[in-house]
Amino acid sequence: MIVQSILHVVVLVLIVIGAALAVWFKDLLSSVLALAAASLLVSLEFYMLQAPDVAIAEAAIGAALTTAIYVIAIRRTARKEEE
Amino acid sequence: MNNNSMSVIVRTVTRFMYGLIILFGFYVIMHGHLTPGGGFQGGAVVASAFALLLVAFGSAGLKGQLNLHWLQSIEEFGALAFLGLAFLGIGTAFFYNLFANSGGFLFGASVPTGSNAGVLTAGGLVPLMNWAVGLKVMTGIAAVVIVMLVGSHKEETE
Amino acid sequence: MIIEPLVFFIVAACFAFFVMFSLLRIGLGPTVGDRVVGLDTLNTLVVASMIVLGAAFDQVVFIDVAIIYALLSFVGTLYIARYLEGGLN
Amino acid sequence: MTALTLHAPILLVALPLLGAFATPLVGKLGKGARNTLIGLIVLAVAGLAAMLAIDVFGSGGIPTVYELGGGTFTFPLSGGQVPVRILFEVDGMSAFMGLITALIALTGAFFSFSYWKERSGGNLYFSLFLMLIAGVFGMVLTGDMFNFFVFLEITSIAAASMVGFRVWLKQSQEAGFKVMAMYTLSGLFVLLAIGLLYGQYGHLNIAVLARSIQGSLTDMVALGLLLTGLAMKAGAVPMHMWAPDAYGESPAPMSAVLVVNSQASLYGLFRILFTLFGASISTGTVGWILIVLALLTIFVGVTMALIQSDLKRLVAFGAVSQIGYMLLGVGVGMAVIATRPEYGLVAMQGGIFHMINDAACVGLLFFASGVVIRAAGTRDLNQMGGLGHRMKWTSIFFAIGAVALAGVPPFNGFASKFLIYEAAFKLNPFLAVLAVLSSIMLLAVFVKAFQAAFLGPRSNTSAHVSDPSLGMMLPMAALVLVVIVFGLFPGFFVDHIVTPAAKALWLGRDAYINAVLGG
Amino acid sequence: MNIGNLPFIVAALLVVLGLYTFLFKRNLIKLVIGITLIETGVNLFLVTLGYRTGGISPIYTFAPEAQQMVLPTPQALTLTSIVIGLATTALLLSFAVFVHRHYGTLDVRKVKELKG
Amino acid sequence: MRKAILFVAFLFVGAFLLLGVADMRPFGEPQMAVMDDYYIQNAQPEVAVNNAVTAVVFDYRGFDTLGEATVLFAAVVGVLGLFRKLREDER
Amino acid sequence: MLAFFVTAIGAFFFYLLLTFGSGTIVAWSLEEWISGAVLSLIVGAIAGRVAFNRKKEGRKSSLRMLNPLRWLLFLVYLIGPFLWAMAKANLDVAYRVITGKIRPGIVRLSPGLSTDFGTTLLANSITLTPGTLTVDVDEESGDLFVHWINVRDTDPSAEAVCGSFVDWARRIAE
Amino acid sequence: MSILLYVLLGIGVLFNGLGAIALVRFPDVYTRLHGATKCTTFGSLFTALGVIVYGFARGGAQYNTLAIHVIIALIALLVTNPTGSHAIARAAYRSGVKPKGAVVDKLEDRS
Amino acid sequence: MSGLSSGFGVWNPIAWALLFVGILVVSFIVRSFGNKGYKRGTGQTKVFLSGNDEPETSNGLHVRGDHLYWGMIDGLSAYYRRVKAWHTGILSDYAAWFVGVLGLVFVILVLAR
Repeated sequence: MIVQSILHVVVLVLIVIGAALAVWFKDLLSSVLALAAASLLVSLEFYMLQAPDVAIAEAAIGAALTTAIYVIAIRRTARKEEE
Repeated sequence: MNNNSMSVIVRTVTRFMYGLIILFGFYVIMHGHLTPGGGFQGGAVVASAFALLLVAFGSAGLKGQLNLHWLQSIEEFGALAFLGLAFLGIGTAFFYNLFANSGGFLFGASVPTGSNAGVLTAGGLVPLMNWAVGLKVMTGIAAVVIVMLVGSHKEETE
Repeated sequence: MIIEPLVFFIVAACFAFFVMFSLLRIGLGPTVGDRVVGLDTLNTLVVASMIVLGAAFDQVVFIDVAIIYALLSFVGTLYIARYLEGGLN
Repeated sequence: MTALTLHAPILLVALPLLGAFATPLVGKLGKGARNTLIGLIVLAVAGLAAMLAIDVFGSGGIPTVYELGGGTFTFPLSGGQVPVRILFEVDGMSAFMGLITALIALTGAFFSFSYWKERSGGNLYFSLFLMLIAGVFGMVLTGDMFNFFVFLEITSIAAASMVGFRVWLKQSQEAGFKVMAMYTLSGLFVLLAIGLLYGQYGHLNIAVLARSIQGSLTDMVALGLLLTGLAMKAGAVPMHMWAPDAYGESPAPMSAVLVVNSQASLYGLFRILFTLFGASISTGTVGWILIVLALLTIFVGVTMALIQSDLKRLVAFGAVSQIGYMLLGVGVGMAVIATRPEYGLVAMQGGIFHMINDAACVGLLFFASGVVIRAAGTRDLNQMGGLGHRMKWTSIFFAIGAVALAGVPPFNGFASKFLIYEAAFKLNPFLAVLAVLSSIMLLAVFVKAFQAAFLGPRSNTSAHVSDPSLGMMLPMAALVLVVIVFGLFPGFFVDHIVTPAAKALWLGRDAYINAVLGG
Repeated sequence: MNIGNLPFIVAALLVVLGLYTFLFKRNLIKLVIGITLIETGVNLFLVTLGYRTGGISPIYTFAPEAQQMVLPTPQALTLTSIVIGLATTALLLSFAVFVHRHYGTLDVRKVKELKG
Repeated sequence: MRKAILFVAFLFVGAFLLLGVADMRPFGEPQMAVMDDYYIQNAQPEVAVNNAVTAVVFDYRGFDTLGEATVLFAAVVGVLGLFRKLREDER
Repeated sequence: MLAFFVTAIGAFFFYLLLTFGSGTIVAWSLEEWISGAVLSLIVGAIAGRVAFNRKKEGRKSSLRMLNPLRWLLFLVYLIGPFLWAMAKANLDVAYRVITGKIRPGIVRLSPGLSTDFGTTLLANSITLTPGTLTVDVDEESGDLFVHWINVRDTDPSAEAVCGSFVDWARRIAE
Repeated sequence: MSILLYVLLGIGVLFNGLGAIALVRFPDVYTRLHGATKCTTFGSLFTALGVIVYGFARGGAQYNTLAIHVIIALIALLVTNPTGSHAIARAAYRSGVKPKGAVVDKLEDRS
Repeated sequence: MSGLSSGFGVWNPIAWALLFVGILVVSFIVRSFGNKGYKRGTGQTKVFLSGNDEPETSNGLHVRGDHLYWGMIDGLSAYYRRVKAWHTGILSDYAAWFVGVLGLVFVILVLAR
C-alpha cells in the first residue's frame, strides 16, 4: 500500500513537472514534446487509478494524434515563440 | 528517394506495423464490451495507423489507400448508423437497448454475473454501437489529419 | 509459486523514479533531438511500468493498454522526427 | 399522436442531428434534395416544438420527464431511488426556449437556402447549422449536467466553425480562433464545476443535485465557475468581447442562431441559479451580481454600438446589449425572490419575454444587414448610402426590427422592456433610468445605421441593387409578422407562454425536483 | 501512507498552469497548449473523483476477486471529454494555421483587427 | 500595472480552485455513489456487458456518447470546411 | 491478390494470438473464429497493398518473406545470436556509462543486402547491439551509415562492425 | 522459479536504470540514443520476460492470456524502439546536430 | 388579450394604436389648415440657409454614418477613450477579463456564504 502511494505521488509530481516544462519552453516543438510526455504520464496515472479505458483513449489520442496535429500545425506556421 | 517519405527502415517497419495497428484497433473495438476499449479507443488507434502511414510515406501514401471522399462518406455513415441504432429502441425510449438479453442471434446472449471470461455475443446494441462509433472516429480523425497535412480539400461541386 | 504483488509495485516505483531522469533530459536537452531521446526513453519506461503494474493488479485486460502504448508512442516520435528532418510539407 | 408528444423532446434533438449527419451524403445527390431534406426537418422541428409547448403549457406547468433508454423506472420515483439514465426534463422554461429556437431555426434555414446559394461548402454549412440547432435544443431540454456540457460543446464547436466559415476573410479566421478559444475556456470551466459537483454528491442529474446540494466552499467554487463560464458564453460584459466578433463575422443567418445560442447559455445560467442552487445561496447577492453584469452589458453594449462603422458589428453590439435586459429582468427577480416577491415575477416575465422578442428582432436585423451587405458589397457604413431607393422592403423590415429592438411602442420590444422597467424601478429607480436611457441610445444607434445605409441620394453603388429574392424576403417577413403580433397582443403571450416559463424558474424548483424524485 | 487530496490538487494545479499559459503567453499555439493542459487537468480530476481506495477497475472480464470496484461514471465522462478535447484542439489549430496564413504572425498582440 | 492586477486576479482564481478542491471529500472515498453502484451491479444482468464503463458509455449514458460523436463530427466538418476548395470569386 | 491473402492470414494469426484461450475449438470460441476471419479479411483489404511493396529495379519484392523457412531462421536468429549480442551490448554500454570512455564517429558499411526487409533487419539489429546505431541509409546501394561509439577503424568492413549479423540477415531475407 | 523471476525483474530494473543514467551522462544525442535505446529495450525485455514467466507459472486461462499479451507488447516494443531511435538519429543529423568529438563522419562527406 | 399589466402599470398596444391613429387624424386635420398657396418648383421649396444659396452637390448630399452624433461622442470622449481601451482585440485580454470576473465572483460568493 505504501509503495502504491509513493508511486502515485511520484507520478503526480512528474505530471506537474512535465506540464511546467510544456509551459516553460520557448520552442514550440519542445513544448509539444513535453506536453506529450505529460499526457503519457497522465495516462500512466489513469492506469493506476484503475481506469484502463481512459488510459487507452489518452494513450491513443494524447501520445499519437494530438502530437501529430500539433506538429503539423507548427510546420504550417512557425516554430519559435516570438519574443 | 523522394523527399516526401521517411527512410527505408521506417517505411519497412511501417508496412508491418500498419496492418498490425489496424487489426489491434479492430480488436479493441470488437472486444469493447469485454476488455477496456470500445469505439472511441479503437477508432483512435486505427486513426493513428492512418497517421503513421501518412508520416512514413508522405502524401504518396495516400494514393489508392486513403481517399478523403470515402473517409467522409464512411464517417457520415457511421454517425447515421449510430443514430439509427439509437432510434431502434424508440418503441420504448430513445437509446433503449433492444437486443440485450433477448437471446437473439445478434449479441443477444446473457452473461454470467461476477468475474468471467466474457461472452463475445452479448451486449445487445452495445457492440453494434461500438462499431458505428469506431467507424466514425477512425475516419473522422484520419480525415482531419489528412486535411491538415495535405491541405486543400475538394468540396462537392455545386 | 505465488509472489507478492509488492515486488511488482517496487519495480514499477523504480521505473517511475527512472522516468525522472528522462524528464530531466527533456528539460535540459540542448537540442530538440535530445528531448526526443528523452521522450522515447520515457515511452519505453512507461510501457514497462504498465506491464509490471498489470501483473501487480492481477488484471489481464490492463496489458492491452501497454500494447497500445508500445504501438502508438512510435507514431508521435515519428512525427517529431519527421519535422526535424524537414519533412511534412 | 400521443406517442409523438411523448417522444417530442428527444425528436427535437435527434431530427436535426439526423439531418446534420445526412446532409453531406444527401448533398451529393444535388442541392434540391438537400434543401428538401433540411426544409422538412426544420418544419418538423418547428411542429414538434409547438406541440411540446402546447403540451407543457396546457398541462399547467408540470414538468415532463423523458428517460433516455428508459423502461426501468416510472417517474416520479419513490422511496430513495435515483435516476440512473439521462433524463430530459421539460418544464415551461424549456418549452419556451424550444419555441425560440424553432422560430430562428425555421427562418434561418429558409433564409440560408437563398443566402448561401452561390457560395462553396453548402453541404458543410447546413450540416453545421443543423448541429448548432440540435445543440441548442439539447441544452434547453436536458435535465442532466454533463449532458448539458456536451451540448454546450456541440454549440461551441459548430458555432466557431461557422464563424470562421468564410475562409477568404481575414477577420473571420481571427474571430474564429478567438471565439473557439473563449468557448473552450468557458466549457472547460463548466466541466470542472460539474466535476466538483459530481465529486461531492455522486450524481449528475440536476434534480438530484438540487435536492442534495449544501452550499459548502466547494459548491460555491463550482457555482462561481458555472456562473462566470455561462455568463461568458452568453456574452455578458465585461466578458463579451468575443460576442461582436462572432456575431459580426459569421454569415448573416448564423448570427441569428448564435444569438439564440447565447440565450441558451443564459437559460443554463438561470436553470443553475434558480433550480440547482436555488435554496443554498444568498439570492440577494447573486441577484445583484447579475444586475451589475446586466447594467454593464446594457450600457457598454449600447455605447459601443454607437461608434461602430461596420454595419454587422453595430448590430452585433446591439445584440450584446439586449442580453443585458434579460439578465436585468431575471437578476431583479432573483434579488427580490426572498424579500419582496410581489414584483419579482413581473421582472422575470419581462426578462424572459424579452428573450423571444430579442430573438425575433435581432434575427430580423441580422438577416436584413446580411442582405444589405451583400447588396452594397461593403460592410462599412461610411461607404453605403441610398440603398432604400431600390430596396424598399428590406429597408422597411430593417426599420421595423430596429424600432422594435429599441423598444419603441407598439412593437414587441417595448412590451417586454416595459415590464423590466416597472420592476427595476421598484427595486431601484436608477436601474430603470439607465435601462430607459440605453434603450433610447439604441434607437439612436439604429437611426444612424438606417440613415447611413438606406437614406441619402442615389449613388453609383446603389444603382444596381434590388430587393433580394423571395427566398430571403419570406423569412424576414415571417419575423416581422412575429414582431408585430407579439407587439400587438403581448397580454396573450405573457399570460399563456411567458408566465408559465417564468413561474417554472421562479417558483418551480420544487415542482422540478418532484417531477423526478417524487414528493 | 495517506496521500490526502494530492491528486485533486495536482489536477487543479494543471488547470492553473494551463490558465497561466493562456493568460500570459503570446503565441497562439502556446495558447492552445494551455487549453490542452486545462483539459488534461480536468480529465485527471474527473478520473480521480471516481477512485476508491483498493478498488479494481469496473471490468468483470478476468477480474480478480475483490471487494469493490471504482466508479465507472467518471471514466465514461472522461472518455467523452477526451474526444471533445481532441476535436477542440484540431479546430483551434486549424484556425491558428489560417490566422498565420492571413496575418503572417502568431503573436496574439498582433492579431487584433477586430477591436473597438 | 495591468499585468500586476491580472496576476493578482489569476492568483485569486488559482487559490480558490485549489481551496475548493482541497476542501472536497477525501480522495479515494466517494461518499454518495448510489448511481455508480447501480451501474456496477446491473451492468451484467441488465445490459449483458462485462465492462461497466462500456455499459455506461453506450447504454446508461448513451446520449452523451451521441453528443460526443456529434462534437467530433462538427469538428471534422469544421476543419474540412476550413480547408475546402473555394470558388473563384471567393479567393 | 496474393498480398491481400497473405496479409489477411497474418492478421488472422495475430488475432488468434490476441484472443488465445477464449473457447474450446482448439483454443478459441466459434465467435472469435468468425469475427477474426471477418476482421482479418477487412485488414487484408485495407493494409494488403501497403504491407508488400512492388518490385523495383535493383530491389527485390518483399513477398519473398513468405517462405516459412525464413521465419524459422528468423526465430532462431532472434533467440540465439541476437539476444546474446544484445546482452553484450548492454554490458558494453554499462561499462561506458560508468567509465565514460567513448570515441564516437559515423562510419559507412556496405553489407550488400538487396531487400528492404534485410536492410531493416540489419539496421535494427545494429541499433540494438554493441556500440552501434544506424543513422542513415543510402537507398540506392543499401549502405548503412552507423554511429559507432568506439571507432577502431575509420573505414571498416561490415563484418568488423556487426559480426555475423550480415550473414544472418542475408540468410533470412535474401 | 520465483528466484528466476526475481532475477529477471532485477536485471530489468538494473538495465532500465543504466539507460536512464546513460541518458544523463552521455554528451550528445547519438551517444544518448545508444544508452537509452539499448538499455531500456533490454531492461524492458527482461521485465516483460519476468512477467511472462509469472504468467505461465501461475497457469490458468487468465494468466496464459496475460503472458501472451505481454509477449505481443514485447514484440511491438522490439520492433518500434530501434526504428524510433533510427528515425531520431537521422532527424537529429539532418537538423544539423553533429556528433560531438567524432573521430570520423562519413555521412558528412556524402551530403 | 392584448393588455399587459405589471401590477403597478398598464400597457395596452391596441389602445395605444388607437390613440396613435387619433393623433394622426388630428395632425391631418391640422395639416389641412395649412397654406393652400404652396407650390412645388417655386422659390418656396428652397432651403433657407442664412440667406445664402444652397451649396451645389452633384446628386445630393449624404449624411454618412460617422457624421451623426459626433457631438455626443465628443462629449463622452473621456468615457469612450476608456471603453475603447478595454476593447483591445487581444485574446489574452478577453481571457483576462474573464479571470478577473471569476476571481471577483469567487470572493463575493465565498464571503456571502
